[in-house]
Amino acid sequence: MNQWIDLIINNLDLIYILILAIFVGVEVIKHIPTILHTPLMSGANALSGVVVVGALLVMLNADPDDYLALCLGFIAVVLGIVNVVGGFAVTGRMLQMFKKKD
Amino acid sequence: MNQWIDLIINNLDLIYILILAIFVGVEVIKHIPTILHTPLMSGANALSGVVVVGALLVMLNADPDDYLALCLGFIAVVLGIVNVVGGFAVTGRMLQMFKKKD
Amino acid sequence: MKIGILKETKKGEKRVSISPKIAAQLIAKGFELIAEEGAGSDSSYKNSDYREVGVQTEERGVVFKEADILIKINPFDKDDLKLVNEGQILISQLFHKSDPELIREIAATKASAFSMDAIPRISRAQEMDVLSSQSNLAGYKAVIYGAYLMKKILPLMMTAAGTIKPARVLIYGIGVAGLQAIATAKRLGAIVRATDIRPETKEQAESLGAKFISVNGENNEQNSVYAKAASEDYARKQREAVNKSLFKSDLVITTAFVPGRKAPTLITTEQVEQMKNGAVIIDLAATEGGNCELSKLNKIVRHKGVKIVGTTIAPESVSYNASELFAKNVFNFIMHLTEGNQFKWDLEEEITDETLIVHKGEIRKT
Amino acid sequence: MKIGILKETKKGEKRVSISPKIAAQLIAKGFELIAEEGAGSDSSYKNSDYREVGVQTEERGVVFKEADILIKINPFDKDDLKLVNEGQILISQLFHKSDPELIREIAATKASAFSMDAIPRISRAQEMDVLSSQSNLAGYKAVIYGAYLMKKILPLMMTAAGTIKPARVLIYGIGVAGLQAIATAKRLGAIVRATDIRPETKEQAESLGAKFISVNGENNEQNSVYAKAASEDYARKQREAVNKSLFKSDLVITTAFVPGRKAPTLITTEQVEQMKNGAVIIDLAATEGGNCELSKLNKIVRHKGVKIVGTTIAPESVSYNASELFAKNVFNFIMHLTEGNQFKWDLEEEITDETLIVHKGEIRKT
Amino acid sequence: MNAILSVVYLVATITFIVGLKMLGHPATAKKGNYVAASGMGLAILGTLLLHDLEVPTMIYILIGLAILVGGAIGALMAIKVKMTKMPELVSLFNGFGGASAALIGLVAFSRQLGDATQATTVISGIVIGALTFSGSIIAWGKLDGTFKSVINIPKRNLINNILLTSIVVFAGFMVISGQQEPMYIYLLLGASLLYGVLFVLPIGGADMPVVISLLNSLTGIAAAITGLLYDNMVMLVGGILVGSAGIILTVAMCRAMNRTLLAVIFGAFGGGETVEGEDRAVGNITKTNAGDAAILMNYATNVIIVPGYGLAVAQAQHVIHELEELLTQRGVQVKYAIHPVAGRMPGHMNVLLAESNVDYDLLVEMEDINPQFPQTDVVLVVGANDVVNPAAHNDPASPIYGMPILDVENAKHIIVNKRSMNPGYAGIENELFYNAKTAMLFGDAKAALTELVAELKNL
Amino acid sequence: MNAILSVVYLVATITFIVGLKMLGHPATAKKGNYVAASGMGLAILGTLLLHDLEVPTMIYILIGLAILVGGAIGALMAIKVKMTKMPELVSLFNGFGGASAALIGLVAFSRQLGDATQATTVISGIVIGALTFSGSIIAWGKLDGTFKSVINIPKRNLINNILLTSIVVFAGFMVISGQQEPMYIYLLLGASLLYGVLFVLPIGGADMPVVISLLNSLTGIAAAITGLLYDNMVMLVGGILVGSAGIILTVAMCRAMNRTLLAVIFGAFGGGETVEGEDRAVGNITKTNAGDAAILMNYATNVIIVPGYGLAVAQAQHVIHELEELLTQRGVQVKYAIHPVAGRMPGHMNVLLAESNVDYDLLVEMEDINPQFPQTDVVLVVGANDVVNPAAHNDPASPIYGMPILDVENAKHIIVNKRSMNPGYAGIENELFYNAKTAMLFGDAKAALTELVAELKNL
Ligand SMILES: NC(=O)c1ccc[n+]([C@@H]2O[C@H](COP(=O)([O-])OP(=O)(O)OC[C@H]3O[C@@H](n4cnc5c(N)ncnc54)[C@H](OP(=O)(O)O)[C@@H]3O)[C@@H](O)[C@H]2O)c1
Ligand SMILES: NC(=O)c1ccc[n+]([C@@H]2O[C@H](COP(=O)([O-])OP(=O)(O)OC[C@H]3O[C@@H](n4cnc5c(N)ncnc54)[C@H](OP(=O)(O)O)[C@@H]3O)[C@@H](O)[C@H]2O)c1
Ligand SMILES: NC(=O)c1ccc[n+]([C@@H]2O[C@H](COP(=O)([O-])OP(=O)(O)OC[C@H]3O[C@@H](n4cnc5c(N)ncnc54)[C@H](O)[C@@H]3O)[C@@H](O)[C@H]2O)c1
Ligand SMILES: NC(=O)c1ccc[n+]([C@@H]2O[C@H](COP(=O)([O-])OP(=O)(O)OC[C@H]3O[C@@H](n4cnc5c(N)ncnc54)[C@H](O)[C@@H]3O)[C@@H](O)[C@H]2O)c1
Repeated sequence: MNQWIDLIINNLDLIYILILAIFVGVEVIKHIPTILHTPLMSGANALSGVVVVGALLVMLNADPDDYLALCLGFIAVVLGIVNVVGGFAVTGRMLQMFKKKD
Repeated sequence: MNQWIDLIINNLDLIYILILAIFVGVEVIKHIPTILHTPLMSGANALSGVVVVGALLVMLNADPDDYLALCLGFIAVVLGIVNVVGGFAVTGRMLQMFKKKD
Repeated sequence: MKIGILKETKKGEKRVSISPKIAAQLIAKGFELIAEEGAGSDSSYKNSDYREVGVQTEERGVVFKEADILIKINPFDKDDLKLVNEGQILISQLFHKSDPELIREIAATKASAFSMDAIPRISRAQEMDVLSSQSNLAGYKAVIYGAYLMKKILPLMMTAAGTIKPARVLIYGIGVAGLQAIATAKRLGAIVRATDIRPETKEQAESLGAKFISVNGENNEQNSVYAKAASEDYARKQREAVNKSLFKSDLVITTAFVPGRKAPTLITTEQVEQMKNGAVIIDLAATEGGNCELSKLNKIVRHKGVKIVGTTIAPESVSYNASELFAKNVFNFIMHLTEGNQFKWDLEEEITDETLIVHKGEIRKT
Repeated sequence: MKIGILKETKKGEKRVSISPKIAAQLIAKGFELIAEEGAGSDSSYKNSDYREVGVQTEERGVVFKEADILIKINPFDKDDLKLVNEGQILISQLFHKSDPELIREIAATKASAFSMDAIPRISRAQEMDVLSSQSNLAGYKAVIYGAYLMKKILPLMMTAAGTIKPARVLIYGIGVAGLQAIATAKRLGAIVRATDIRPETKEQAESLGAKFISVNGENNEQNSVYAKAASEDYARKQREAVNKSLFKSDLVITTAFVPGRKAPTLITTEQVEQMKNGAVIIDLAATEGGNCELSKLNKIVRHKGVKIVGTTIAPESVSYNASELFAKNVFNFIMHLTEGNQFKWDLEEEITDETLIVHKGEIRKT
Repeated sequence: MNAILSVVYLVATITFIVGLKMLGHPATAKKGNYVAASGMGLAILGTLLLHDLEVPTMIYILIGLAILVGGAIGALMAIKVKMTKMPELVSLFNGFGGASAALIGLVAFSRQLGDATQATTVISGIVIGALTFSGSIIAWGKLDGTFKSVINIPKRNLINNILLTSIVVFAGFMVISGQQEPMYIYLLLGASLLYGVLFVLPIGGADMPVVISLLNSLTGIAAAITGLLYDNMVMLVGGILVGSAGIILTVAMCRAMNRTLLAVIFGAFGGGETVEGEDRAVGNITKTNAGDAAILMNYATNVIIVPGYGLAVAQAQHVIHELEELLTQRGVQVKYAIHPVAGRMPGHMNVLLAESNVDYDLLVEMEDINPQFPQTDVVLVVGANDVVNPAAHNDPASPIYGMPILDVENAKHIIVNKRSMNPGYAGIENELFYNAKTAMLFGDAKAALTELVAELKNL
Repeated sequence: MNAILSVVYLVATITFIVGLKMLGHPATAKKGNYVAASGMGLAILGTLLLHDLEVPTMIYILIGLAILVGGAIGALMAIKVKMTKMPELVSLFNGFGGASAALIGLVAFSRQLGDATQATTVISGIVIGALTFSGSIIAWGKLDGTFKSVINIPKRNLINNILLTSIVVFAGFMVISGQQEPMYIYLLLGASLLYGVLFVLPIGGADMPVVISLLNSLTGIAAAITGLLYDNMVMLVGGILVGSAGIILTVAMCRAMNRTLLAVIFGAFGGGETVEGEDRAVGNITKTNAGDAAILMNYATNVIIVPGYGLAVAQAQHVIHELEELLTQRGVQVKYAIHPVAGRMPGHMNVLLAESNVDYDLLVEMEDINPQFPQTDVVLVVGANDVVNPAAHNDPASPIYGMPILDVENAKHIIVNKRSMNPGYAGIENELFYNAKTAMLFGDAKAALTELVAELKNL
């Protein structure tokens, strides 16, 4: 019990951030047209690639001889970057249709 | 300069909270019908009465013989409560018109 | 006071000046009523209908003798005037500007005469305005009549057996009749064009869905309620502007009047000859000489495949509604002129002033 | 092959079976055309109009002699048949079920005869369906005719001189003509009610803004395209259901047919007597005996203040459009029957089978 | 800090957000008010009961007294106030909130200030709180009629801006120098109060709502600053919420009045410009917009539509029918009042409305509808003018005197749609437009009604 | 941490929020994508350049390599993929993100874990990352056709739920007991991977988009957890944003497919139920909704409206005219294609459209419009059926064989509005509805078009 109380008190700011961010996420997405579901999903997916920052931190923080960390970190960066670059690129392509032809 | 950097680093969470809260405030209020401007203003005013919490803290923290604090705190609580109670009550009255008559 | 309802004597006239319904309203206001026998028969009112609401029905002579106020739709004619007595009040249309002779004869009887067609075109007089109420029906019926005479239908139809193009209808004169004609033709699905000498009618025509044909160098002085006579220059420009539409039209309805003058000639024989085979012209201005050169009152003239119908019968042909409206106008007029069943003779007041043509034998307006 | 256009001989008929426009299309397809002189004059087509597009114009006898295919709108009559030769192909409406005698006479000439009125009511035959194309116009014109005859106007108008209530229009039979009548009356602003024996017409009437009058115990077997004759029980219930509307109606249009039988009697004399003074009945079923007991073909009967018009003239009165549509139907029909300008005589095929009444002197349908 | 209290504050914060959100929609606004109020109650109770401080009973009694007094005053004022006086009351309350923040700051200042951060918070709290207080009181007084005239201080913009700059510079100096001299803070306090007064005093009464909203937003910021001071999340987040929402609201209000916020802040407010001279001739007109009109009609029991010639000109017959159908669906009883001479030909309105298939039964003649206006919630006049002109009754000199008209002024609310203040056919002014119950919805009838329908659908 | 980096992260976070917001509106979506992408670039560059660590060049080279490889792969795949294959690519990418999170967790685990908080974050990061990875890969495979059949594991719901519970319990045990045994974590990893597979495998292809969105939301949560681990705000806030937005999106997608999220999560997904048997007879139909139809038409160059009997039944003539006017205002070229036998009487459509004042010039006859369909972006068929039935061309047995029809199937997109799959007058099936280019907009024409107009106005 005490542990949890500590957790709350220590991370109070984070909890606020969490809740506010959830509100922002929800408010920002509400009422989107169905046709944007897929591009938006794709865009959100690209954003979730932000985890690559963590992967970079793993590598930056790794000892040069911590091969496990370096190896896993390398893969993590590659995968994360694929997610980010591919994600935004694909989203961009999906959104081509919203160019007004004239 | 350093002072400012310290300020930022020390209050990073607060800054995030600030910015997220601003987003929430903006998102939540956008696109309201004009007719709700006044009730909303009134409701927001009642909410700004949350400052009464500070006034209460002043009194709770005051030494029993710190007359200045007690006195000012007393007035602050009275004014704050007037703001809160009166604010919500007036808002409630303004919103009477949205009762669907049938 | 006793009000006498006379039977119309003009040929083809089917209306009656007071309907039983309005008669009942007048009686409720305290008037006595007497009607000539058979007065309402052409508007589907029987003598019994009048008697039921409390109107006395009598022979012509009796009505003239007993009534204080005598009401007709068409001008009192010589035969009528022989029976009129001093001090009686005559109410009817008199068209006093076109027929000063008649006015002199009325004056000679020492009666007073109000002319319903002289009611000023002001908002508050609209409820007494017989020109409005009757032209309105005329505009409607002109289209119905035209549609009846045509070998084509008015609306567009895309059918399995091919597409029928919508008829093109052209309206001259966007007064009350013209507007109602636009509305009716539009309702039936025709393509409607219209023209008038008064520029402010453009918006009005468009508010009913017609395209307005503007005449270059529009007569800008024309901004009163009534049109003034057009210059020859204007007439020529108008022909040029309208011809393209005219020669494509299947139905043309003309309603242009200039009060107190002969109706303007808007369609010449030469123009008619260039019109479509099978086209129909309904000329509602025929009484005043017609807007089409070829039109003859109450006749259907055929000229090189075009039928030209000179008519005013339109309101008469909707005699039931026309009588109701005329009667209501008269009712409102009498209410306006009287107080406690007595005439106020308020000669200062605009409506009274404009309509009282002869006052106790004295001619007030010429 | 040479197609002969005959002038209609029936009294009052103003249409012509092939218009110059369609004639040109047939010529473009490789047919030769010959027309009787004056055939189109009542539809505003001159002989020269035909000659301009390449149609030979000749005297009646010549047409009968030279043409391989003879086209009329109305059934070939005895006089015509005297001139018909063996092997010729006759196309017209024949109403073979009502007139077996005529069919026998045609067979005697050893010609072949197609009846345009026997075209099956299937979607793909609609472009040849003369009943559809002509009843459609009839429905429109019936309303125009009615509106012309009435002493009232159709729309609601709230004016300074009082309110004119909208006319009430009642339509019997919601086939092609009935629907178009609904549409037209509705356009003019009337309050429209309609009734039919086939229940599925309810939705159709409503889709045009009319209220449908349901008859209790609706004939549920009625679900084909054509109506069957109604039982006496149904007729009684129908009268009960409709009477309230009928007695308030200002205009009644009846269009009820039962193919191959006398038209059903829907309005009895007794009912007419309870109708409004000034009401008008347009009976489009007059050729088949009429839907109103009192109606007489091509006559206006007046009965206790009600005008009853027995007519089929409606399509004839829009002869210009009617001829165009009929001609287009015939064109489509000929295109359907021929290939490379030769008749296919594909007797298995539904449309050919249903319409070919007499085949080279042999009667196929009775 | 107490963990439970933190959770309580968290919950309160969430209710603030949700409450504010709900306040933004007519359908949920009432509930939203309750939600926010209960969150506030929670925060106050939590603060009182869940702290870890040792507090003498005397102080509890004092607090209880303060709450009782404040609650009673607030409740009484709110209940007693007349509907029309509500905005000024809001302003007054808002001033109290600001004062409260300033007082808290003063108390904090009286203790020793810690680092620069704390100094910044305390001093800015005092400044903002004070100017909000004085500004709000002036706004209240102006609306209430206590301070009547628009006082025109010469060169007021210059003076105000100099004053503001001085305050900022001086406050900055105090923070950086670490000055703790009470004199200084009282000077600052005084200057802030003065600025609040000078800021609001020259502004015309019509612009007051915008000012109040702006001040309200400032109070929120003051509350947030106080929250920072006490490291109190509910104050911080709640205050910021009010601050940001308040700014958006202020902008929205400016937009509704066709002004920009910049113009408002930098003194383009003001005496001369607010009222267009012409209108003054007969009186003031009230403008409205599609959103408000939609809400008014949506919550009405019955609506009467008065069509006129403008409806025909705009060819808006189809839209008006859509509006009527929509309202009917929402349970509002809708009728059309047809004046016999509306339009330019007899039966003009009938032709028009028949085209869009309006049910004949909904068209009511003048004589029949006139007695119904007093029981009517909303009359919507669309492109009609002469036929609703009370001059026909009141002004014997008018060309339409004696003509029977539709007595729409007897209805509870009147919305008039036309493109401008131009007269109709008879060419005369129409008093109706200046009636206190009338709101003008300017614009082409088709466009305006289309917008109205769209707004109605969003409700 | 570096202050500038903090600011950079802050800016990046804001771009994420703003970008996501802009992605939600058709007009700003493209720009939103750029905004979000540039924020991401900023965050990555900042991380690399602004840290205070001593990093050997070798590691920089490795990182550079990783970025190059990853960037190249990502870009190539995105450019090469066919339009129709995009959803599966998104799923694949999403899996990579999940894997990345799991790997980071593994590395963190390999170092000693600190307190329970850290253990919780690391372990939940691994679990969520892993199941997202395996689930996404399965989803990708299914959509791509690599895993074809719907595998029906008996009692799969039970098994799945037991597995999930075990994972949660075991993870909890690890946190509480402070276990750091690598074996255990690999066990947990394996179980998580397995759960991802089992979760997605039984689900039908049609429901994949919902699953992908859900998994996407989970990746966001994994990223947030990683952010927590590194006390990194951009990951934390960005991740949560994706997580919450993703859930909302998932719910929205479910709603668009008429399912509930609960049903989706707890296994009501699935084989048998997804497709209504009947439709299968001729093929699959695609349903659409007003929002999508509105966007399709808004961004079209030209639209042809095909009215039929249903338009008359619904009395939707006024709404269709409104739609046409609105589209025309937006620069879309609109025409009506009038089939000669549309409706139930000759000229039925003409009467109808004349009533709502549709310009005669916009009505085009069949022969004239048929050649125009191939150049037409969108055809909107409203309550028509037989007149657009290709059976008239293709099926000699059909009662309408030989009847000329409107060749709408030549257009690029076809939207058909009717109430159901019921046949029209001729009583026959219509292949057009099963055409790959056709989207069915079910509902009464008046209601459906009204909604469409409303959606169009919101664009
Ligand atoms: N019914 C008849 O038979 C007949 C015949 C002739 C004359 N009149 C006279 O006409 C008048 C009729 O009264 P009314 O009230 O119907 O019309 P009105 O008094 O002429 O007023 C019409 C109003 O509509 C507004 N308007 C014009 N176009 C508009 C648009 N597109 N959108 C919105 N509003 C528009 C105009 O104001 P804005 O310019 O500011 O928009 C105008 O004030 C009476 O005076 C009557 O006597 C009637
Ligand atoms: N024009 C003529 O003269 C005439 C005369 C007689 C017969 N016909 C025949 O009628 C047919 C006409 O073709 P069509 O395409 O116009 O009509 P159709 O083939 O009868 O199809 C109409 C469609 O509209 C839909 N519908 C009905 N009510 C609706 C509503 N309220 N909202 C939305 N959709 C609705 C129906 O589907 P749901 O039930 O699923 O909604 C139906 O499939 C042809 O077969 C033609 O031969 C024509
Ligand atoms: N305010 C009122 O109360 C009221 C009442 C009734 C009518 N009016 C108005 O009075 C006006 C006249 O109505 P009316 O129908 O009795 O008019 P009218 O019968 O005198 O004339 C019919 C129309 O013909 C037009 N005309 C005349 N000469 C022409 C020419 N050479 N070429 C083309 N057009 C020509 C006139 O401008 C007029 O519009 C209308 O604008 C009507 O709205 C007003
Ligand atoms: N599919 C096609 O291609 C096609 C083509 C043309 C017509 N049709 C359909 O055929 C049907 C008949 O058309 P029509 O106009 O030639 O019919 P019709 O002229 O034979 O009859 C007219 C109407 O009278 C009705 N009727 C008969 N007896 C009645 C009674 N006792 N009481 C009331 N009503 C009675 C019939 O039901 C019919 O609706 C219509 O539904 C029409 O839509 C279909």
